[in-house]
Amino acid sequence: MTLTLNIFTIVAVSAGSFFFMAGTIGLLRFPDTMTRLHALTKVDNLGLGLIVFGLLPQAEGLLGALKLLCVWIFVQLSGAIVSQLVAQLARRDGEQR
Amino acid sequence: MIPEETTANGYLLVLAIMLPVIGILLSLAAGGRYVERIAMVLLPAGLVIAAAVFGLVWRDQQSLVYIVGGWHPPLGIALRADGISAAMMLTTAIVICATGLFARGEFGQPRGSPETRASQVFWILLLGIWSGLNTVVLGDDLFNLYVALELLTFAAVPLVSLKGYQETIKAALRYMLFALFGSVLYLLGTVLIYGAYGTLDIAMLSGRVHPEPVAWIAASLMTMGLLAKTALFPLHLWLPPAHAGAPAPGSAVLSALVVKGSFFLIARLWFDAMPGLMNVASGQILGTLGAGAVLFGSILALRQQRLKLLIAYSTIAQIGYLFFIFPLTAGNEPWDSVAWTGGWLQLFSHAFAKASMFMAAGLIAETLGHDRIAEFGGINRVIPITVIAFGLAGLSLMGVPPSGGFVAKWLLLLATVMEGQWWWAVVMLVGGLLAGGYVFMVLGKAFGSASAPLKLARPVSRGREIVALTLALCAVLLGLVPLQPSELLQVGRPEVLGVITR
Amino acid sequence: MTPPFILEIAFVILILAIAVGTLVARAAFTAVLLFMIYGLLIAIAWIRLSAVDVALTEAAIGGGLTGMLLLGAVARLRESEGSGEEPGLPTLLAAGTFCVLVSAALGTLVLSRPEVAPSLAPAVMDNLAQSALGNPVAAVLFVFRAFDTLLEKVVLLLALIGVWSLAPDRVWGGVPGLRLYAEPSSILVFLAQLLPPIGIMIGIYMFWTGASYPGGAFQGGTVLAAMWLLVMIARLQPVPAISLRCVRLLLVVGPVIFVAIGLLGFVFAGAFLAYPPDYAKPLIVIAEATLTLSIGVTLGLLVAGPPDRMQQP
Amino acid sequence: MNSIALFAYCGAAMVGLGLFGLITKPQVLRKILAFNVLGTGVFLLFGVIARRGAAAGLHSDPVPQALVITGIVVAFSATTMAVVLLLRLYAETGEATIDSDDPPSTGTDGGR
Amino acid sequence: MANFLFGAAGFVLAMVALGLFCVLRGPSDTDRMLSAQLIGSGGVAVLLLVATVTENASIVDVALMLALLAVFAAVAFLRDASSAQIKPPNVADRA
Repeated sequence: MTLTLNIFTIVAVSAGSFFFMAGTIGLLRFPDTMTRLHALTKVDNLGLGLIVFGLLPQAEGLLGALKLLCVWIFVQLSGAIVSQLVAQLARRDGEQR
Repeated sequence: MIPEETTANGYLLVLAIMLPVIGILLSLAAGGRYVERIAMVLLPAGLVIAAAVFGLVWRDQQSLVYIVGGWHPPLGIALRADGISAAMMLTTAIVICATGLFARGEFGQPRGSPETRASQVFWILLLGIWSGLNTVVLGDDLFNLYVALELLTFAAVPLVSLKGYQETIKAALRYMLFALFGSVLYLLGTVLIYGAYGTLDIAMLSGRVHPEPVAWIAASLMTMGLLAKTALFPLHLWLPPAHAGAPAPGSAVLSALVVKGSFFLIARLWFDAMPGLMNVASGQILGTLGAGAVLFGSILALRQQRLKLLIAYSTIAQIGYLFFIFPLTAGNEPWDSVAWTGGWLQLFSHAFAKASMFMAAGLIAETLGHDRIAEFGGINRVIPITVIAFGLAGLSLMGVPPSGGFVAKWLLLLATVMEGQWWWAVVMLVGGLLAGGYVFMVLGKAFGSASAPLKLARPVSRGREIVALTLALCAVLLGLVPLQPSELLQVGRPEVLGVITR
Repeated sequence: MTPPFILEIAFVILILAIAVGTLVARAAFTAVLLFMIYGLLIAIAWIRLSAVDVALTEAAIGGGLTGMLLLGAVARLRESEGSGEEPGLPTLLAAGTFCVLVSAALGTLVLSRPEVAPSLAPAVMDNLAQSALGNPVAAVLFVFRAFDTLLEKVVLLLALIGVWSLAPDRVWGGVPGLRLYAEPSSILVFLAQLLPPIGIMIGIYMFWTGASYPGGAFQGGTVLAAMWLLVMIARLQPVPAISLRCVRLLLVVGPVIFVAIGLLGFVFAGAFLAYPPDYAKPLIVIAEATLTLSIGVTLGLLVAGPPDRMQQP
Repeated sequence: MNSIALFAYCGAAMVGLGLFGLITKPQVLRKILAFNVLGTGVFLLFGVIARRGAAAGLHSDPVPQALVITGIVVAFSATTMAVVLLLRLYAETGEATIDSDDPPSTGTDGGR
Repeated sequence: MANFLFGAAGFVLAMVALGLFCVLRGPSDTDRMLSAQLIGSGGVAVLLLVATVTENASIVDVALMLALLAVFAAVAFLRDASSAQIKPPNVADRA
């Protein structure tokens, strides 16, 4: 059982780290703000999401797991809303120009 | 080492700090006209407490100690009133009370009008400075003293910019940056000391600190930081615009008391926390900076055209004298030396004299609508009491008898002779002459005849003139203390405490 | 060298690089962003130093409130920040030498007396049972050195008075000039409705857990302040005028109760800021709870800045 | 060298950097940032001392930790006050620097 | 397990360092802000990993705090951007 869980953790955390890399490279390579925004949301959703998922089995008790999920929800929320607002602003400024 | 216990009446020390704090909280909650009323109730109460502490220390020739929360150092925090703190507390209380009375004319809140910015802010800051200073002189824990220093800074900076002119805001910002620089260096030294000796309690440190690199670096950093706050030459740049730009009662408190707070800590550091570190070289360095301040400040004061700036530069010079304590007491038993008494008397008499001078300058500026010295002709006939107050305060700055400044400088001169360090005597005599120069420059104009008929902006109340005069008289009355080492100022010094600590 | 240690070296180099970047970045905006990242990394550093209480404080302040404050300042200073002359070479050299000397002295001295590292940890642990708290840092803050904590709250209030004092005379008692979101935005309003309830719960949790685990009044208060500011920026709640009685009361309630408990100590526990043994825990909890509230309001108003307009009737 | 020493050097370097910035940077905003770097450096050194003083089952001496928390609060208050002063100065004069060589003797008008 | 998680933390930290380049490069302030957000998420991830390795649940509280206040910092930026005083995206910045 522990072994299965550990393998799950390793797979999920590895995948999460991969998305972090992908996101960072995206930020470095993508040509404009909108696509970079896309990269960022990927990191927030999947990168951190997978890491949190992977750590869940290792968490201490219900409260620990709950806090982990809470962290993910916050980052998720901020990612989503920030991208919405940035997109809105970018569009507005784009129209002005 | 036997831990010290709370002494009888030690609670007075807590009250001295907490009373202004309670005043700040109540003022903030109540607002409006209550702010001034709260201050008017608390000022005399605080004066009584300070006088009681002074009286008790004098009567019993023993320090008052309070162990806050019953937790002994090094874990907890102790408060201690020795001779110098008791005297400093009383000086503070007198100057603050006088400032409060003086400021009623300027920062009073008229009945029925909505609360005004300057009045609300001024009274709260005045209480803030008071509690900060009381903590500085009573604190016995280096970090507690750091918080006290910050309390003092946070109360002093807005006082500088209270008028809200661009120059005063710039002055306040510069003061703020110097003060931040100073407090961070002080904190850095505190950190090193904790790392090396495992306590921040001054009484415990006095037995633990040895002359070694850690102690030297910590002491230098802390001293440098405190010098920036004290505005000792060459870290004085912020002082003149700040002290000249504040409203008169604010300038009085800033120049008379706030810069002394950080000086007090320098003295605490070298004489109490690290007595083993004091040697000829460090004494000479501090003394040299002091000498630079005396000469530089006095010369620049002579060149000023505006009264408030002149007084501010004179503060730089007068602070310089305080630092002669260090070379003149180094290497021997400091407490019963004449230099020890002389130095502290210089601090107290300058506090009274300078507060009085800034008040006088404020009254002159209110009367004339400006403070250009060249146009003071004939002012002595309009506000004679104010001019007399200025003159009496000037006596003390020059060191002419009868005045506290005379006794102080005489004792310091005596010490230079006894220690064979004649070079400080030369500086003091030149400084005295220069002080005479700038004081008479002002008085000469004031007693001279007006080139054009004086245009009066508005009359000032007799009561406020009398407040300024009273403070000047305090400075003069200090001249009545006997010309010998004071026993009071020796109360609680490490050697006297030695029975307990070693 | 173990792999974790190599990682730590890289981490420290990263921190220092960011610190340098903060000082030399040409655009002020970049400098402030770097400073915020710096705050984040410093919080991680505090974890490595086993000081979780400090890490929480640094995370709350360094990353959040200071960042907001400085970003706002940059936005207002935009056009002019680049002005000002660098000092001449001699000054730079002198300052550089001085700073290198200080750094070198500190680097060698901090660890210079390794034979017995002085520590008050044993003293704290010996008295922890008496303090009624399980978190040693909280015990130092609220029991052993409660006097410092009390005075520090006064410092906060004086800073607020100082900030307010920079308002023009005619708007004294008016509404702080906190910059709001330019137009009402439904997305932001959604965020401001969703986040604060969770945030307030976390704030309360921080203060509650602080008695036994890392956390406490200051960390909780910071979260409250951040949530309050968020609600105001989203235009969900108006910025209150500073003359409002309830604002003034909220500002002082924590310190007043702390002082009152301290003074009661004279009568019931034999010393100022001593707690009677049977009631120590409830008294500290009451003090901390009200302080959390007061700190939250104070920090929020500190960031909101001086009043710049009168309240619309 | 161990990780405690590493952080000690880090703190020492941060103090130097912060001091340098505080002294040499002309723009007030940078001075404020430098002050914060300097402050965190000092706090970090205190943290190192606390970590070194681990004893009695604690990983770090709690007294310095508590003092650092107090210090962070004070540093934040100082930062706000300096920023507000700076913004007010900017609003009044359009300047964001305080050049120390302007002659103070022409500065203030005590009489107004 | 511990070694793996530690390694993952190191990897994410390296990504954070890379992200710093994006902050420096921009080109627009919004790009910088996005990079900073990414770094924030990275910091949170590192803390969560470290919390699990060291079995110290309090570290999760720090991550929680960072996550919460990262939202807040982003709103602060957007507020300033919304009043259009900050340069819009995609305009080259000299720094």
